Amino acid sequence: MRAAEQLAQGLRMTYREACRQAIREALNDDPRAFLMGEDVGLYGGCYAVTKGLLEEFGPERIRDTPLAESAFVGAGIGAALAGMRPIVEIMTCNFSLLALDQIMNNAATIPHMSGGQFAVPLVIRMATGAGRQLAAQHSHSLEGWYAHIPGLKVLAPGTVEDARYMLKPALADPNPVLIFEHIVLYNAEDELDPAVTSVDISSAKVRREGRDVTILTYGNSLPKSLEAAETLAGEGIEAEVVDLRVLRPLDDATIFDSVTRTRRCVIVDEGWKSGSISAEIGARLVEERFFELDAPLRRVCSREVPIPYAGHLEEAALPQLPQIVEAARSLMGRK
Amino acid sequence: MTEEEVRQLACELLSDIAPDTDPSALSGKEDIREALDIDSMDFLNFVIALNKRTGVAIPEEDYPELFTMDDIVAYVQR
Amino acid sequence: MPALGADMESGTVTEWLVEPGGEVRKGDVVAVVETHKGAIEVEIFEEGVIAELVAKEGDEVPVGGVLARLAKPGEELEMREEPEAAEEQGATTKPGPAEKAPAVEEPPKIAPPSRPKAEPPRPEVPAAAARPAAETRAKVSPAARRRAAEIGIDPETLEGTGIDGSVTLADIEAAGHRAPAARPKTAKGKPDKARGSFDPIEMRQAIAAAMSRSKREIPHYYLTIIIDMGRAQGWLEDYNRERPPEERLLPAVLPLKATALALKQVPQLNGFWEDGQVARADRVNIGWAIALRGGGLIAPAIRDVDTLSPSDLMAALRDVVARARSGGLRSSELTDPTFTITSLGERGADSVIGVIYPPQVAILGLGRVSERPWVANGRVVARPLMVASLSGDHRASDGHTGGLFLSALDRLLQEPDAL
Amino acid sequence: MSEKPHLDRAHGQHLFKEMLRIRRFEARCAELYQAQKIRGFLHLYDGEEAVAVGIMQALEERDAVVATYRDHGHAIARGIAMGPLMAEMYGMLEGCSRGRGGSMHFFDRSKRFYGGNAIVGGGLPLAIGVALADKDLRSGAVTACFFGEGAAGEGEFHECMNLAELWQLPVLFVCENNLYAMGMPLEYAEAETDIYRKASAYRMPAEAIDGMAPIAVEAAARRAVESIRTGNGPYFLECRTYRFRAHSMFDAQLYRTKEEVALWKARDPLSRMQAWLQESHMLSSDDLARIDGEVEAEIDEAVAFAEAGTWEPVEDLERFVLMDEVPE
Repeated sequence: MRAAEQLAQGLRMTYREACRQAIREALNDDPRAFLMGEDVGLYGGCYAVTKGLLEEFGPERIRDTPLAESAFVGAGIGAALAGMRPIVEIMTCNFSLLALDQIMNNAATIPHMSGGQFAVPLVIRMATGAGRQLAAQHSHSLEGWYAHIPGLKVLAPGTVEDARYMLKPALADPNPVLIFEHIVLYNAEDELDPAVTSVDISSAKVRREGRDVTILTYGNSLPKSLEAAETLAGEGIEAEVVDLRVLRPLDDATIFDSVTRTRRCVIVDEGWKSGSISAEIGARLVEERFFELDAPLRRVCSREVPIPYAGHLEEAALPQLPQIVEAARSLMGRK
Repeated sequence: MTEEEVRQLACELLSDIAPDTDPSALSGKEDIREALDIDSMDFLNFVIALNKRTGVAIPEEDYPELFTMDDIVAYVQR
Repeated sequence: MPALGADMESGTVTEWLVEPGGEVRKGDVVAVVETHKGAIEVEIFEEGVIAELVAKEGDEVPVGGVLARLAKPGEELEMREEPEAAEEQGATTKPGPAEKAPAVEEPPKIAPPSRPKAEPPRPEVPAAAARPAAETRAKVSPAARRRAAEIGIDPETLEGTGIDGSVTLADIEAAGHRAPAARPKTAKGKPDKARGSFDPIEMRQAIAAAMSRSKREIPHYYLTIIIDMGRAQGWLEDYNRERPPEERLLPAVLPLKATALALKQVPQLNGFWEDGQVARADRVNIGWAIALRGGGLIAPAIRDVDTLSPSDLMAALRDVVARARSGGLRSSELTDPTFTITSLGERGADSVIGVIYPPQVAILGLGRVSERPWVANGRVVARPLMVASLSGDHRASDGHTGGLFLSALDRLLQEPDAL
Repeated sequence: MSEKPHLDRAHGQHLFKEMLRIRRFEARCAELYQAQKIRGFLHLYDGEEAVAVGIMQALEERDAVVATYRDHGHAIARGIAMGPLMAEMYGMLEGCSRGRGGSMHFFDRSKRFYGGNAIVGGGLPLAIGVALADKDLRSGAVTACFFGEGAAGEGEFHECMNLAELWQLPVLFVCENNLYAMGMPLEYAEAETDIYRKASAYRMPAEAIDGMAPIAVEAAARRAVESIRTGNGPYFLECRTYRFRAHSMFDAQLYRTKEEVALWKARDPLSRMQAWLQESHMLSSDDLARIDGEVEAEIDEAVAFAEAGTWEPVEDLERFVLMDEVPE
């Protein structure tokens, strides 16, 4: 089928369109659901994800907020406490720090602190990652930070399919779920498998099978890792690419299973190395699967700098194909 | 030396060479090399020891006359 | 724990011949280790002072495991013992096991008695300098280490193909295929055998492993020659006739010496197959296969055979055979052979075609000498004949080379005076 | 509902008794704290009782409450039974938060009591969210959001004032202005010390009232709630009050003088209410003895309830970190 026909049949779409369709579906399915955030309505979304939804659903359900992350994220938490199913959009995860108090001290704690009397069925969507030369205050990957916090679920859709189908189970979840949409992926286009109508938000997914080395990754590092696996295959190295998808709670079973088979592991994470989700995974592997390892762990992460503006510097700061290939290759004892 | 003395001496020497065997159980006509699984080095050591203990000169060409216990007794008593 | 053979995995320390503080010199025998080939004396290849006996008597230590720590000459000791205990040993110089080791000449010189008792030794060099063990630990992946333990291979003896030369699971599996002698872990306790004895089952397994590896890995070729031993025998009879039994030579001495000289002429057969090529040995150390009563075989080296006179060679042969039987072999004697001779002796078979002991590249099999018809100058005569068979590693040499060796051997044995 | 409190004998005694319940409950808490039955932080409401009691008179069952870490008074006045509150102080499973919240984090779903919040200003976004839901769900409920004057220094305060007015949310902001944010005097912290004027700037109805007078608070609260329920958006009450005790149990009170405390104690809502009731012949000495006895008995019972409590099994430690379902 040609791309144009697929588009016409609604099978082929961008990640952005997938996010939009997911929101549309959520709002249609549940009258308690509404979206709020900065510029989600009139403007159509900073990354145009919510374009057209205001006209479709009206200002009560596509609620533009002032630039007040703490207030509107907290309001989302309060609304969830009081029976609504809010979807809160934070323009980029850098801005989420202004709402960190609400996310951490309220959303993540109240169910436990109230002894289970209250749940916070809330979804917070935010854009993450670098690659568009947006400089240091719009380019960071903070999902690993949030994955530190008990009481939250943290998702990172790396495919159009996940972008399309993760919102629904996230909204159905009784817990606060954070979805990190990678800004570079918004333009990614793929054909949806018509047989797939839902995904789970509890498991990682093997995107490519291989026997020699496991590449654990998520988000925009997923396409890079798949490309690396292709390159490696040309050298006779069969890399297994595991899309983590869920950064909290981590799907230890899938991770451990893959690494137990390949016994070698490269973790590709756009976050910084220090205190990162890649560090967490590495520690778990060493704690739980030490004796399965046949080589040291390797991590390909962002350089430990604020992501710079200049294109060549930004590129140098991020995990790239050659480093992923080299990391995997080195574990095979090849130069 | 009496026959018995020679026999006892031979058993003692062979026991030193092949400690895990029991030469006293040998019949007079058995080839000691086969019965005790001793090789040329062992046999040479036996000859050396026998020569020292009995004073009997044992030229090399006489080695075949020492292959059984009866032979040994006869050779030493000669 | 030294690796005394391709098939050795571990050894049990049965006796220490040195004490902490004892000075050692290269070649000193420092310990006796029980292996499946019997008790072996462990030599030391460096000079220094024993800093610590890491393995205790009765400990089973895998090959590559640390037996003792050695402080280099001039290096301040980092004693693990209590200072008092060390001083006591130094001060009293009681006749300890160290004195049994012939090469340990001096009583321990550490911890002079003048030092106050309570004062611990003051390191004059950074303590780290005396602790090389951590740096020398081989890189073995966790998975490889576990698998190695399962199948009983010492991973630190292997050459790794992984990152930074680390030993990987694949390396272990490959080694496991090479050496299936991997002993199943049984409930068997420590060996309770006296020194000098050996476990026939273990030895059988070790021979099985080495020979299986040889037959699997080494493409053998075989050459045979019949040698007229008349002149050699005649020379030997003359030599022995005038001598008391203890000075007499065994018939084996002459072919042994002749083989060494032939190897000097055809050095391609004297050495090892390593990393895909022949590493020629610069000495001729001939492993002499010694059958042990009760079964089993061991082939310790007689060193520099080419340089020894027949009488010296006889003494060396007598010594090594005696020690092989009593369990007093030194570790290096098992690893030193550059070539092996197997001879079934006068009561054996007419010929023996040997299996090469890896990583050596050839073995000579000598049949018994017996009178048989022989054609000389167009007439059939009775002559004492011996079938000499060469097994060669075809990776390392070709039949032509082997032929040159056998004819050299024949030629040398026709001139016993020159041996 | 009338915005004027109907001040008959029963209601007068009710206001007095509610304040006395809080006062005596906390006095017992302080005692138990020193006996180490209660641990952690203990922030007492002593002196501020008129605020909670007055505000709660205007609330209905459907309404919601978001409180601060100084939440004993709010919880008691909201009608949460003392037993679970005291058990919570003890850290018992039978506590209103299973012993996981303690003094600062009382929760009660049945009373729509969304917790004592220990982040200054942290409850405000939550409260406007609850109000937003109530608005969207057309429940007609009002959310009463308590906070101290210290919260006015937080950015969240301003975000929430703005959002509440902007979206016309049914929320009653109750600023308990006791003049000190911990030890920080109001005039050292705020350029504008009339807090209600900050709210006014966001165009919502806002007033300052005497927080030491339960009847005045109740009257203002009824006014405010009436306004909110009729759809006029949020309402802001700055209740000027004073805490007689230290900020928490371990506080040398270097930031204020004994004279100042004495001055405010002369305006103690309890003794003034008692005197006024007695003067007005609405409280006899028999009534006083009866109320006193009832309150003491209730507290004794609460302590006994807490003492008889059980520890939550450690195996349940990770329960409710993630919820299996949304409680209905």
